[in-house]
Amino acid sequence: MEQLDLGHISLAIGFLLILIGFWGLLTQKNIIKIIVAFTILDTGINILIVSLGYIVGKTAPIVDNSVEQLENHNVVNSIVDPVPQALVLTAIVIGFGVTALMLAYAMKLFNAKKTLEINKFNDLKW
Amino acid sequence: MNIYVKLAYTFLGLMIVLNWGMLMGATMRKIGARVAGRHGIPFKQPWIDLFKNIGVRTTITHGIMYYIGPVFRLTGGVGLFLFMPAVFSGSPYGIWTNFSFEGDLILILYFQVFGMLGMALGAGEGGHPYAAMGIARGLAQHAAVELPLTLAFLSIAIQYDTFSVYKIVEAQQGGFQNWVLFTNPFAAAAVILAMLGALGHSPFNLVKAPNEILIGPATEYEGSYLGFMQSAGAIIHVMEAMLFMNLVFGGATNWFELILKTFLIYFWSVFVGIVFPRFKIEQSVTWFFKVPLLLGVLAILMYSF
Amino acid sequence: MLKNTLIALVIAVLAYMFYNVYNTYETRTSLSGVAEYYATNAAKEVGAANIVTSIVVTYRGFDTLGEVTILFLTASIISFFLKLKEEDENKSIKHGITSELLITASQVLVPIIFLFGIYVFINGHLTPGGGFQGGAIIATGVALMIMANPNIRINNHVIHWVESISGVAFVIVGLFGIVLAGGFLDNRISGLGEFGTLFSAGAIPIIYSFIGLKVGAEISNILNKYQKSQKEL
Amino acid sequence: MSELDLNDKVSEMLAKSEANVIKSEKTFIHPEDEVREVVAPDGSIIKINPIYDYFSGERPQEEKPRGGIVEKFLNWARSESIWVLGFGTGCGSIEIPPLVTPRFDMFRFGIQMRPTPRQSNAFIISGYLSVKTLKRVIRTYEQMPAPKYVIALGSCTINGGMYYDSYSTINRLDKYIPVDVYIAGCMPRPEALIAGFVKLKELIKEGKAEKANEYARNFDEYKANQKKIIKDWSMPDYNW
Amino acid sequence: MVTPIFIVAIALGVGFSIGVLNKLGKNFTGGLVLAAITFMTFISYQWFYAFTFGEQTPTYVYTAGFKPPFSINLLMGQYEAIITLMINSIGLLGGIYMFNSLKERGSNAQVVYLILIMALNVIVMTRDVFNLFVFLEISSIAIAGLILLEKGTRSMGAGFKYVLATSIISSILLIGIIFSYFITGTLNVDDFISLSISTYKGGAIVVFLIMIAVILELKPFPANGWGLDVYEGSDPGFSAIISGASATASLYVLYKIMAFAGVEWNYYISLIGIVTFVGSNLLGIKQENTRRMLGYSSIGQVGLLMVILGFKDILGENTPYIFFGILISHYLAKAGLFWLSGIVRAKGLKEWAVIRKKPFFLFLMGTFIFALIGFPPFPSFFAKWTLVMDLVQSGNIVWVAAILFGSIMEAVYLFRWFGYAIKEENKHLEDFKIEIHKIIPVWIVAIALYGFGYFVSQLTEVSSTINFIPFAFVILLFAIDFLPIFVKNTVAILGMAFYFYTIYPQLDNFRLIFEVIFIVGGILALIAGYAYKGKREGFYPVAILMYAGLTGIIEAKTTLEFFYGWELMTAGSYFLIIRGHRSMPHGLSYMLFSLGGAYAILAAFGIASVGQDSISMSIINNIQYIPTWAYALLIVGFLTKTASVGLHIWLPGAHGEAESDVSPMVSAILLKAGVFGVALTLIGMGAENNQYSVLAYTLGWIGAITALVGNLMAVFQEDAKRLLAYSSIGQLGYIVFGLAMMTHLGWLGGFSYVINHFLYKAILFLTIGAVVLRVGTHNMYEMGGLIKRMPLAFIAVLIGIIALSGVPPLSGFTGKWLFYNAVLDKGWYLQGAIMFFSGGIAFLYLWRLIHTVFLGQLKDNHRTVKEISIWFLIPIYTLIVGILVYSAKPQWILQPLAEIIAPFFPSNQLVWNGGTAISHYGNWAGTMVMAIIGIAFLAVLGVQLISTRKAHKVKQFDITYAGERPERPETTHVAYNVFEGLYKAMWPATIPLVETFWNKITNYLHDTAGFTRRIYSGNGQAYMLHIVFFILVTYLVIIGG
Repeated sequence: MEQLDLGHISLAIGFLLILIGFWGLLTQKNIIKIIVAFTILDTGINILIVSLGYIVGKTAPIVDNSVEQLENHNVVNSIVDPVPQALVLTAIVIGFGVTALMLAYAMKLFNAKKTLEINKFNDLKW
Repeated sequence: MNIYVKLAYTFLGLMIVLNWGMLMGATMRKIGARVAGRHGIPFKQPWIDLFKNIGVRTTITHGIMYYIGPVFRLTGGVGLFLFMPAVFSGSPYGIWTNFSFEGDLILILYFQVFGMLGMALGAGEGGHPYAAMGIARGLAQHAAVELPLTLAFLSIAIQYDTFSVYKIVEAQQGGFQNWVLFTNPFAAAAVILAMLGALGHSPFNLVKAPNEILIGPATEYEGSYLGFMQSAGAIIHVMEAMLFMNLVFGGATNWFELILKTFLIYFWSVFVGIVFPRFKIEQSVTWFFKVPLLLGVLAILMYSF
Repeated sequence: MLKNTLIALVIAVLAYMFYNVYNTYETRTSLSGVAEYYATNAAKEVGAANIVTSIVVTYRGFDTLGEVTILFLTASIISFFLKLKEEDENKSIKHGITSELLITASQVLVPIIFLFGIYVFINGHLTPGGGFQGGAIIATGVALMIMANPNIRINNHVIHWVESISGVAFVIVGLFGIVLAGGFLDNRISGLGEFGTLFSAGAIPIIYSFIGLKVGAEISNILNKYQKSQKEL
Repeated sequence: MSELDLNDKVSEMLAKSEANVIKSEKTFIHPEDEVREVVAPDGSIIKINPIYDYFSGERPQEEKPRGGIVEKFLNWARSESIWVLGFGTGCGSIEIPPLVTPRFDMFRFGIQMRPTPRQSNAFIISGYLSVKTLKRVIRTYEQMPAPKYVIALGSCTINGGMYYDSYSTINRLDKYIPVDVYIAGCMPRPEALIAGFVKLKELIKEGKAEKANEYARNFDEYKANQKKIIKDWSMPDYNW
Repeated sequence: MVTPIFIVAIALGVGFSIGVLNKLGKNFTGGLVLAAITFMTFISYQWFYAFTFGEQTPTYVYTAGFKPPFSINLLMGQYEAIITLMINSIGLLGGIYMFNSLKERGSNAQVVYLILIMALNVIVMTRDVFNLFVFLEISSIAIAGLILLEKGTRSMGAGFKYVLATSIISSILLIGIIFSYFITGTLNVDDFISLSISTYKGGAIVVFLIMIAVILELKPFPANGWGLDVYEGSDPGFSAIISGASATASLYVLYKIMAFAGVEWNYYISLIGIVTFVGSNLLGIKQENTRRMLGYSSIGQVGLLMVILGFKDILGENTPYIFFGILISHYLAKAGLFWLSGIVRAKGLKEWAVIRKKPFFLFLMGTFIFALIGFPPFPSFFAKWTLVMDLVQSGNIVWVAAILFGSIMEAVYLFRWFGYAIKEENKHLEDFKIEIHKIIPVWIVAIALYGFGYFVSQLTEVSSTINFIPFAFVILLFAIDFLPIFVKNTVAILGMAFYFYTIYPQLDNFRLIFEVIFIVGGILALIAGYAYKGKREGFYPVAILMYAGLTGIIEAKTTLEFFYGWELMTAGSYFLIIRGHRSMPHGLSYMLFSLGGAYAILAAFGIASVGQDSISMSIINNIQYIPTWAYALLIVGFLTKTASVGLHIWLPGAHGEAESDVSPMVSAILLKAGVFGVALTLIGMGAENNQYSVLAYTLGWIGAITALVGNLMAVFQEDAKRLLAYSSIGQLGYIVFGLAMMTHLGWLGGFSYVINHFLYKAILFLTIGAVVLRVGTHNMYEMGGLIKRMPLAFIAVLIGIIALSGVPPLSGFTGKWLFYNAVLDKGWYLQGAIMFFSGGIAFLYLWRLIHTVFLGQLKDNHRTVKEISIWFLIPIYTLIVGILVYSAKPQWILQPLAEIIAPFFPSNQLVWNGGTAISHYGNWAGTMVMAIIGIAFLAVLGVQLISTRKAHKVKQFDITYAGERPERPETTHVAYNVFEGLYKAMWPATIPLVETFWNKITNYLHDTAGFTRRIYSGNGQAYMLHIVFFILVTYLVIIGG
């Protein structure tokens, strides 16, 4: 880790969040907490995605004044990678969908057994 | 040889065997009586009994199988004689070799069962429980006896490289030192012990077991049937002895030798019988699985390696 | 205890694995691969100032269709999952009055929020933002409405109509791409317009508007369902 | 099944069986001799009448001696080969075993013991005969093949002896089965028994021991006598 | 050509618009959804058609009008066409099936279903990994939603676990994808391939992340608890979709990913696949819940398909054939079974007995199960055959062993289930309702299975040689199953006779012997069928199926044909056996042993084909690669059919409990198939070849011990048919022993036994079977005295037992005589003595058989039974004539036999002099012996007739009874535990060691399964832990520390 730049830092944070998410998924008994853990995990991944698109000292990939103000007016040399930004949008939406679904499940599960302990929902096993 | 002459000789031989069998039976009973200090039956008693039985006026039948059971039995005895070379005369087609050239030891061993099976079926149709019990015991014991006996016979067959009884007898000619008794002692020992079971005297007489299951398979038989069975018994006793004589004791070159040897063989079983009480079936079966079986296996192993 | 140790172990190994992944990262100094192409050509091929938007809506428009579908799916699943029986719907619990502040604020803010959302998705090809962001902003307005007045009955029909029409329109615009331009979801069905203006980038503003409406409707729908089924408790 | 059901069932079954029994005050019928209904494998119900179905019950026929030299020879053989059924009916049976000892040795007379009536031709009724035993004796006697001989041993078989007024013994044996030889005494010694055998042999040789035919000839009379005294008959008229 | 993008457009267009159109009613929306799926199916079908029958080349579809990698593109190639066609058709059928349950949940559910199918299509077609991720998520979410079609907490729990599990998996996938973009700068699969991504720095770990996520989607063992819960918890119609469509799509994704993952992954994929296949099938045996069991089976099958994918480089051009063969069978059959489970609505396996109330459903169920296990004529049979052949040829024998073991485990639970359905009590169960829209899909997949079976068999040159005529005849009989028994029987007999007539000239003499036994024996046994009343539904197709198999193995020119016939025969005989009253457990063990044997044979054929150009039957004469093992496998395989000791425990029950005319079929006839196989193997080994002497020696001992054990066990049976069954074991021991001697005399003896055993065992089983039909019990002690009622049957049994016991003069003695000569010749003395001893023991049970059944006391309720049916007497007495002829003129049969054997074992050890057989050791004149005995018998009989001419006929209680009289026949008949004394002496020999051994193995497997499946604790968190654990373990193994 000879050069600790923004990319590395955000990447490390992303992984850290992912680990925290995993830890939460594996240890928390409460379904809501599990969902929270999942969102943390999801966020971690999103941070990963964005940080992988980061290029030191470059600007947002919108071709407007901010780009044109750069020295050589070359879009290629002035913006960060736009693809991860597009991907992260999709990832966020998917994460939103899954979270919404999980919450719906949590509601119905709580209605069914009046509990949110995940280990109570083991009707199906073996 | 003309077939009619052959038949005549064979019939004559059969008669000799039948009468010798009855006489031998009487003699054995006489010996038993004398051992007990009695006078015993007259020698003519078996013949008198036979005539009396044939002269019985009322007979019953339980059905066709019951009826032909004794026929099977007697045919079994006669057939054994037919397939056995009786007196050795230097040729397989000799005067007293009967029809032994049509088959060999295996035929004799399997044909032994013919009479037994027929009798068992006949007695079975009689419907008497004791008959069935006797047969069950007899078959079980027979199976147990067969094992050491077969091992010994196989050993003898290996020794002489033949299954032909005639050839085995032939190979034993020229002095008692050539008998299997001396050339193949393990096989001989196995035969001598297993023979006790085959001849069916005490302690191996649980087929008939008088006074326990009446007299076993024959319980329902009377009159002529009984006469047939007596005759068959006489023949079969001689034939069993003759088989052992031929296989182990050098066969016989004349009728006198045959009579002497069969007598001694038969006497051996009577001798044991007088001394020992009756075995139960499981005792009998396990007895054959001990020493006789061991001897038989040794006799085989001698030739296996 | 055993389980906790196991989980600790698992997390440790996971961390080790991620560490190995992390090690593959090298600070980048320039664009590479497709990104370079996009940076070079997006503006003139697609005509959108916002390269991310051109990627989202056109180059990877198929993904976006999938995204919309996911929202739609989630909304559908939740609506049949949390569906109430007719009588339950009528027996809805009356919520108490929420704070005055909230009510007043919602009356003031909701139209502005809606307007802002619409602005965001209409200008998606020019500025940061777009259909999803705009839709999400609109849904925030709905959320505010629900919080301010929990007893509000949002018109399902309107939501469904908006959702359906915008969704179908998105697909149809995509299909126009096959007929009029290079392929499904190609934005060049009409002229690209002048770069950097509102009416530029071909179909992107149209598509993004539909997306924005649809996303807004769907998220509102989901919120509505949550709100309604909450009464069931 | 609850206890109540069980009781119902039992009483129902009892009622059924009572209905089936043919009411008769005079004769007692053994349960195994009652006519019974069984279900055949094909589902039909068949009636079994044990006495009729399981026993032949045919009347005995007289078997006339053929006469001539053959019959003489056979009679000689019969006389030299008397096979006695080993059935001790009364106290006299204790006198039979000594016969096989070296002291008396009946084998030398051609007399042997047989365990089954099928193979015997002589029957020693050894002393008093209770009515119960009589039933067995009759059955056994009838199962022996003809010609067959009966030796009545001791006074009891002649006139009841010391049991002449007993409620449970018979007085005269030959009312029930024909007797060839009586041996008087109470009890006769084995020597007397052997003497009786010798007498029997003489009779056989002379052709006078044809009591089996007499039994067949006077069958109805004998049966009437037997049935008069034996209440629980429960066997066919003639046991083959 | 409609471009595949319309699959997406139509689905989404319809889906989005339904929010408005739902005002028109749920039926309308449901119909619209089905119409959309139909259109999608049509699109994929026309592509499929173009690829298969036209010259179509793979076509890329570019979205947004830009070339990839700058935009997302879809590929429609041949495989994509097939897979999407599969997905869409199952989606269509499933949509029809679930029409009502979807409708009940409303238009939203219908839409979700439509989008699921669409998403699966895109997953298959897309060439962009991120797009793949998006649509995988769509499908996951849709599945998570549709799980809820089944109401109740159980399905909700399952759904939530599914969401949790897939969210972890997709997180891993997403990390992998984003890093793959980072290191390559592209997201396109084709670019990954061309750039060979794994060579980049960190490429290996990126590939690992993508790969492991895709593998996890396939629910690998043991990280698949969530998948099992989904299979069990969701609507059965939907389980079918998961199994048929979702798993298929995921498999294809795996295939796609494998293209850039690098070859080193192939091995690991196979490894994970095989662990999944074996593991989940092993756990399946413990299942009592149908759907969960099917779930285990589905996961197992997917594991097998992963193995195939992993071996695609080794299998080469056969890969698609194998892969699609197994995939299609699994896809159709599993869908069918899931749908059936939805129709029948039975949870526990035993409750499936209710299916019998509608027999046609039973047929469907059988079709699906046999297709799953890989029986002919289904595609999986050919695929499995090719798979094993190719794997063995490439030296992967351990893999073959594992695959076959897993297959047997699968057969265990599937056939147990099937057995319950056929045999379990069903009176108390409520009949199930039929909805027409649910039946149609099941029907269609069943027909498709048969169709594909034929189609697949015609695909390769080898399999197209298979003779389908007998099988067509089976179908014909099935079609006329509604006709009365008389017609069907006549058709069956005529058909067999005609077939025999047509193939008779093609056979050499060696095969002809067996063909005569199979077909002529079969006809005789079928004649007995006239005795039955009614329709006897289902009997004739399965009987002819067995004969079709038997004649198939006789005619076989290639090992494939042989194996095909072998499996047909196994299937047919299984159905025959299972028709008996209490035969369920025995049918199961029969099936399992048969399958085990069949797989051994399969493996051996594979080994035999190594280094050979063809798969002609003659290759087993010259095996080049580990020949001793190959022969050992072949022998073990065939010995399962001959029921040799160690592999015999299925036989007594199976034969004993079978129907009266089935017992002779399976005993006298079917067992000879095993003998035929053993004979072929031994011929292959060759007489002179000393390198196999250990094998032959072992086989000899096996034969001897089998003879002893079989006969000894027969002695202690109380059930007449079981007695005969054990006797069959013993007799087959004789045959195996004779063949194992590998000498002229030994083979002559063995073949003489083959013919004899056919004759007398057919007589005995037919007669005893007919008697059992009359008296209604198998227990010998409940019979007795039947000679009075059935004299003809008695005579038949008498002749049968005399022949069996080997007592002269009947034909059994032929075999015995030859044997002892052979024993002396070969020098196997001890074994010979054992054989003789077991022959002696045979008398015991034979006497017992005839005594306790026909002699002794007639029972009350049998006093009116009739003689056995004339339809049984005809074949019985035909066979008796055979025995008498054979006995009188043994040379008529033995001389031709000697000529047949001469090419293989050419020594003139037996010389015929007229009617006298002369060997080195002795001689035997069959005709003369018979004449002598006959004359002696008649003479003695004459004497007796004269001396007892006046015998009185008496009845059964006229016996001396110690002065008493018998009271009941039951108390007078000596029949129960007759050989008690012998038992006391010999009980150590009757300890069922073999049975205990197999029981121990079974228990061990069950315990293992029972213990292992406890990892599926039902806790969603535990499942997540499994997944993470699986990832990490695989990571440590593959990437390393």
